[in-house]
Amino acid sequence: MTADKKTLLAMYRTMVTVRQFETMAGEYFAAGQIPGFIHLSIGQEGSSVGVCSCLRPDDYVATTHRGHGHMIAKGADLKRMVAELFGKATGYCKGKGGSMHIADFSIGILGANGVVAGGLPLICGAGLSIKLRKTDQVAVVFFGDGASNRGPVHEAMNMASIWDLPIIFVVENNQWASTTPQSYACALGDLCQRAGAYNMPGVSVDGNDVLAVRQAMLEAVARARKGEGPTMLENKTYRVRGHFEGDPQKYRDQAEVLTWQEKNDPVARFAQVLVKDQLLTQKKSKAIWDAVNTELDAAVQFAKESPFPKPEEALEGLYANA
Amino acid sequence: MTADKKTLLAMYRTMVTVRQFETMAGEYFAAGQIPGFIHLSIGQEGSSVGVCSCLRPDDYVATTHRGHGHMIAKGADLKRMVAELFGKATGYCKGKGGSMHIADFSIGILGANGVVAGGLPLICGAGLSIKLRKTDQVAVVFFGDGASNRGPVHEAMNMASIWDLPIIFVVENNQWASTTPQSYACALGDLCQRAGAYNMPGVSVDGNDVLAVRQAMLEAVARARKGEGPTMLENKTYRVRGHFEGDPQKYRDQAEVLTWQEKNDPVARFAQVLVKDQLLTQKKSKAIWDAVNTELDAAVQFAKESPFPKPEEALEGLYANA
Amino acid sequence: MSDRIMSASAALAEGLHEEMSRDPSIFILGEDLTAHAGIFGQFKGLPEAFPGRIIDTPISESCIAGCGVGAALTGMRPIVDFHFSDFVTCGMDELCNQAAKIRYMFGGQVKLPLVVWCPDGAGLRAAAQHSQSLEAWFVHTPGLKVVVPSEAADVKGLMKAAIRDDDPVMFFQHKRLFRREGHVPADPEFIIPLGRAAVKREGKDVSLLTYGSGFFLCLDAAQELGKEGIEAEVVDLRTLKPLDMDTVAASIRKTHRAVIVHEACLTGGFGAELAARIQAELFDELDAPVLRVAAKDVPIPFSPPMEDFVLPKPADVVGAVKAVCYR
Amino acid sequence: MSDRIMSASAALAEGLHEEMSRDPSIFILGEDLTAHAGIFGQFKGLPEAFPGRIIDTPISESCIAGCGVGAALTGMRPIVDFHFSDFVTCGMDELCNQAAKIRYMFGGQVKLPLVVWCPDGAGLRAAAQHSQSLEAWFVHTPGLKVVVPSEAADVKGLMKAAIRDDDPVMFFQHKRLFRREGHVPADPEFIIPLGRAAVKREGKDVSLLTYGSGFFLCLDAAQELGKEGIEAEVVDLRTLKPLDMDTVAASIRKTHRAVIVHEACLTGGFGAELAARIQAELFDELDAPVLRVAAKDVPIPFSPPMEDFVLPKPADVVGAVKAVCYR
Ligand SMILES: Cc1ncc(C[n+]2csc(CCOP(=O)(O)OP(=O)(O)O)c2C)c(N)n1
Ligand SMILES: Cc1ncc(C[n+]2csc(CCOP(=O)(O)OP(=O)(O)O)c2C)c(N)n1
Ligand SMILES: [Mg+2]
Ligand SMILES: [Mg+2]
Repeated sequence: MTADKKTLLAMYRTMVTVRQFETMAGEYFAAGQIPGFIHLSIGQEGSSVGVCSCLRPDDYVATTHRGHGHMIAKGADLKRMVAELFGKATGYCKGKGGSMHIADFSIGILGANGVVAGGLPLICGAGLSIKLRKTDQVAVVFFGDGASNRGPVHEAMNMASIWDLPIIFVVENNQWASTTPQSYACALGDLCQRAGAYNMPGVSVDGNDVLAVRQAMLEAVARARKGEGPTMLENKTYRVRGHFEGDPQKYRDQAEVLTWQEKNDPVARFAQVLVKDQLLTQKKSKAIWDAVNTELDAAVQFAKESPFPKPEEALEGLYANA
Repeated sequence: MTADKKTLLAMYRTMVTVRQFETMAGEYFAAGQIPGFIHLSIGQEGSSVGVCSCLRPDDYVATTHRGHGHMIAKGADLKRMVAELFGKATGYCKGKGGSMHIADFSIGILGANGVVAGGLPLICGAGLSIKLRKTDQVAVVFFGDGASNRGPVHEAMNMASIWDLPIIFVVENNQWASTTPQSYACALGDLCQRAGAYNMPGVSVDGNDVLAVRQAMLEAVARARKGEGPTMLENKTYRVRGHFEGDPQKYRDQAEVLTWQEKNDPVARFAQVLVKDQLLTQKKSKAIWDAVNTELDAAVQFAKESPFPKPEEALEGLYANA
Repeated sequence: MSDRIMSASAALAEGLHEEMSRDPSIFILGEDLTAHAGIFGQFKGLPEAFPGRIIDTPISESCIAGCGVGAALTGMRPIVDFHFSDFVTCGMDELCNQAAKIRYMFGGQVKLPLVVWCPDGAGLRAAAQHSQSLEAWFVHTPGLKVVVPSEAADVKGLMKAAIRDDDPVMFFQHKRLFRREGHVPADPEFIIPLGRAAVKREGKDVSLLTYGSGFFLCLDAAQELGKEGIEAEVVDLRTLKPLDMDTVAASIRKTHRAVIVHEACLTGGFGAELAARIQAELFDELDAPVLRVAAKDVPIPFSPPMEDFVLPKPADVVGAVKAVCYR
Repeated sequence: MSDRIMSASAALAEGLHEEMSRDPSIFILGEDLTAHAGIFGQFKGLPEAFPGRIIDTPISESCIAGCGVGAALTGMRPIVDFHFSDFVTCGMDELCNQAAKIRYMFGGQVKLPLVVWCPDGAGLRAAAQHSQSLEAWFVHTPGLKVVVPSEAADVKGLMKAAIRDDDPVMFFQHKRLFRREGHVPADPEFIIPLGRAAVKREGKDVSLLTYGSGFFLCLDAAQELGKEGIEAEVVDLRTLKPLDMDTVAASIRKTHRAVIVHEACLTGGFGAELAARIQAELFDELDAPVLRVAAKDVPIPFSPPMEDFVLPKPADVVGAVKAVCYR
C-alpha cells in the first residue's frame, strides 16, 4: 500500500466527488442550465486522483478542456466551480471562463485550456520558474492521447529534458480524441515510448487503478523534487462519456463503452480494494457517497442562488495595469 | 559499391560542384556582391549528394536556409542559382527570393525555407499528394539538428508514419544550430532515436561518407517507393563555416573546425575511395575540378551580366489569379 | 433553374459535392471529418460520396496547414478544415509565412490552390478560445485572399469560386449561421466571383457596409430604421480581399454616409481598413464620419449576459446610423 | 543628469541591465543569446553580468513563448526574445490565445508580466521571411499591449516601462535601427510610460503620425517640406496600444491635416485603425482626408531595387503631405 488509511479514504472520497460532480454537470447541462459545451471525465478518476494525491498545494497543475476532475483532485472549491459552469458572478472566473477555462492560482492550478496541448509550453515555464526560484515544487501537466500529437508537446518535453525541469507529463490515454481513435492518430501502442525521444523516463500504467497511478506518480514526483528531471506518465484509461455532452458518438460501439463502464470502473475497482483490505465497508462507503452528494447539492444550490455577472463586467479585468 | 563507375564519378563531380559553388558564394558575399545573408554547406556535401544521388527528377525535395548543396545535387541550374544570389532578374525567383528562397519546381525542388523546419509540414503534403495520385514518387525533406526540436517536426513525422507516406526525413546533424551545440539543445546522442517515437525506422550514418549516406538512402527510397512508409535518416556531419558568412563564431574553438576540415572532408574522403578503387586518378580529378570551375565561372559571368529586376517588378507575381 | 431553400451548411456541402465531382484533385483534410461529416455536420454526405478524399488527421494544425500547402504545390487542390478559426494560431506560420509567400518568393513559379475553411464567430457560449473572428490578421497578410460569406447562396457560390481560384483563400464561415436558411440557385455553375460585393438592400440615406454575421445585424437594423423613415442600403462585401471598392464607392456616392459592421473586435478590425480607404478615396462625398460597429475590445467572455453585451447588436447599428444621419 | 549619446542597441542593453539589477525575477529567454549577447549583440554585457538569467533555448518558439507565459504566472518577470519578429507565427497560439487571454478568461485572478521582444523590419535584404512588421496583428488582439520605439531613448524608457508593466507587452524594435545613435538620459529612473506619444517636431501645417522606423522617414520628410515652407508636426506614437489619442487629437486640432506613416504593409496595417479613429473622432477638424504611407502590399522581395521600391520613403511622405496640403 502506497498510503495510510486516512490518505486512501480521502482519495476514495475525492474519486467519488469527481464522479458525482461530473454526473451532476451532465445532468444540468442536459437540463439546459449550463451554457456552452462541457467535457466530462467520468471513468478517468483514477488518473486525476492518483496523480494529484501525490501533490502539495504549492505544486502546479495545468489541465485541459476535460479538467474538472484534475481541479477537484488538486483541491478546488466545488461551489466556485459549479458557479463558473453556470456562468455566475461567484464562479472562479466571475463567469468569464466557463467549464473550459477554470483556474485557481491560489492552489497552483494554472488553468484548464481550450487549446489542446496548450498546457505544455506553459508548464515548462512553471518548471523553469521553479528552477530559477530554487524551490522544491513540481509542475504537472495533463494532456490527452490526441494532444500528444501536437507540436508543442515535442518542444515542451525536449526543453524539460535538457534542463531537467521538475515536470511530470501526464498523458491520459483514454483511447479517443473526439471522434478519432488513438490507434489511428499514432502508430505507437504505448504513448510512454515518446519519452525515449527525449531521453526521459516514461511509464505506462493502468489508469483505472488509482494505486498504480499513485505509485508511478510518487516516483516521478520524488525524481522531480530531487532535481533529477521530468518524467512522462501514461495513464491508460477510457472516455466513458461522449467527447462533449450531446456527442452522437456514431464513431464507436456502445458495447465497448459498456464493457469499460461495467468491468473497469476506477471508482468501483478502488472500492473493492479498500473493502478487501478492510479499510472500507458498504456502510462507510454509502456514508461517503451521501456526504459527497450533500456537499455537491450545497454547491449547486450556491450556484443557482448566485447572480449572473452584470453585462458591463465584461469590460473588467483585461489588463492588470489599465 | 552501391553504384557503377559513371554514377560514382558523377557524384564526385557534383560534390566538387557544391564545394566550389559554396566557396564562390562565400567570396562574392565577402566582396559585397551578394546582398543579405547566406548560409554555406561546405563540409556537408556527403549528405546533399549522397541523398540526392538516389532520387529521380520527379521526386520532391524540400530544403532549408542552408540549401545550395541540396539544390545542386537535385540538378538545379547553376546560372539561375548564382543569378538569384546576386539578386538578378534572371535568377530562379527573378530576384525575389535570394539565397534562402530558391526553388525549381520543374525538377521537384519545392524550395529552400527561411523558417527552420518549415519544410516538414509541407513535405507531408507532398507525400500525401503522391499517395492520393498513386504515383511511385518519393519526397525528401532536409532539416538540421536545431530544426529537429521544433514542433512541426513532431507533427509531420507522426502524420507521415500513420499514413505510410513515401517520405525520407533527412536530418543533417552538423553539431551546431547557429551558436547552439546540438548536445545542449537535445538530450539524445543519435537523433535517429526520434524515429522510434513514430514507430518509424531510423538510421544514423557518417554523413561525410557519401557512400554510406547513399546506401542508407537507397534502402529508405526503396521502402518509400514500395509504399512501406517513411524513414528517418540522420547524417552526422559538421558545419565547417560559420552559421552565416560573417559569423564571429565566438562559441567554438577553431581547432574543432580544423580537425573536421583536415581529417574528415567528405570530398577528399570520396576522392581517396575512388582513387583506391582505381576509378579516379589525380589527373582525372584535376580535370573534374577544372571543368567545375569553368562551369561556375560561366554561371558567375552570367549573373554579373544579368540585369537587376526593375523596381516595379516587385508588384508582380503575388497572385496567380489577380 | 429555380431556387431552393437550404441551410448555409447544406449549401456548403452541395458546393463541395459539385466541385469534388467535377475535379478529382480536390480533397478535404482536417480533424474529425468522417465520423460526423465534420464536427458541425458541415460536410454531410461527402464522406460517403468521396471515400478517401475526406481525410481525418491527428490533432496537428501546423502539419494540417502544411499538408495543404505541400499538396497544393504538387498538383492537388486541397481544402483544409481548421476545426475552429481560433486555432489558426497553431498553423500561423504555414498560412502566413509559407502559403501566403511561396508563390511570390519563388518568382511566380507555382500556383498554390488552397482553401482554408475556418468556422468562426461567437454566440455559442464557447468563451475566449472558441469564438474569435480573426479575418483581419489575414487581410494584413499579402498573398492570402479572404472570404467571409453571410447567406447560404454566398457560402455555396463563394466556396466554388475559392476552390477554383489558384491562390490560397481563407474562408471564414460563422458557426452560428450554419443552420440559417436561404435561397440557393440550383444551377451547378452558380458561382460568385471573388472580389464582388452585393447590394442586398437598396437605400438612399446611409450605407451599411458589412460581411458575415454582421450582414444579418444590418438587415434587422435596416428594418428598424425603415420604420423611422431612414432608408439604409446594405452592402454585403462577401470578399474582404480582393475588396470590391467600386460597389462600396457607388453606394456612398448615393448615400454620403456609411457605417461599417462586423463581429470581430473593433480595434484593428477590417472596419478600420475600410473606413480609412473610404475617407481617403471619398472624402468629399462624406456628409458624416464613417462609424464602425463591432465587438468590444475584450476576449469573448463565457457567461451569456457578458457575451451578449460584448457582441454588436442591431440596436448598435441603429444608434450609429442615427449618429451619422442626424448631423 | 546629462544625456549620453548611444545606439538603440546600447540603450536597450542599459535599460535591461538596470532593471535586471533591480529585480531578480527578471530573466531573458530565447535562441542564441549567450554566445554573442543576442544575434544582434543587443544584450551586450548581460550574459556576463547576469549568469543563468540569460537563457539559451532550443529552436522551439511555441515553447519559448509558453515558457514566458508559465514563468510570468508563477512569480517571474520573463522577457522572451523572438529572434526575428517573423517567427511570432510559430508562437502565435501562446501569444494570442494564452498570454493575451489568461488574465481575462480566469476572471482577473493573475497578472502576466511578460515582455516579448521582437526585432522586426526590412531593409537588410533578408527577404520575405525575415523582414516583416507585424504589430497590427497584436493591436487586434485584446489583452496584449504593443510598443514600437524609434529613438534610442525611447527604446530604453519604453523597455523599462514594459518590464515593470504587469501585462504582456509586444515590443517591436527595428533591426536596421540598432546602430542608430541618440541622446539617452542618464537617470536610471528615466522611464517612458506606456501610452504616451511624443511630439518630436512642432509644426502647424500637417501632422505626421508615425512610430518605429517611420519616425525617421517623417523627420527627413519634414526637413524637405520645411524648405518649401510647409511646417510638419511629427508625432511619434511610441505605444500603439494603449494609444495616446489625446496627443494625436491635439496635433490635428492644430494642423487639421494628417498623414500616417509606418513600414508595415498598407492594407490592414495600424494606419488603418488610426485613420479610422481620426476621421470618426475629429471629422470636423479635418481639412483633408487622412492619408497613409506604408509598404506596398507584397511580401518583402530580396533584390535591392525591388525591396527599396516596396518600402516607404521620405519622398512618399512628402508626396502625401502635398496631397493633403494643396486642397
Ligand atoms: C489546437 C486544438 N485543436 C483542436 C481542438 C478541438 N478539440 C478539442 S478536444 C479535442 C480532442 C482532444 O483529444 P485528447 O487530447 O485525447 O483529449 P480527450 O478529449 O480525450 O480528453 C479536439 C480535437 C482544440 N481544442 N485545440
Ligand atoms: C522558426 C525559426 N526559428 C529561428 C530561426 C533562426 N535560425 C535560422 S537558422 C538557425 C539554426 C538552424 O540550425 P539547424 O537546424 O541545425 O540547421 P543548420 O544551420 O545547422 O544547417 C536559426 C536558429 C529561423 N530561421 N526559423
Ligand atoms: Mg483522448
Ligand atoms: Mg545544425
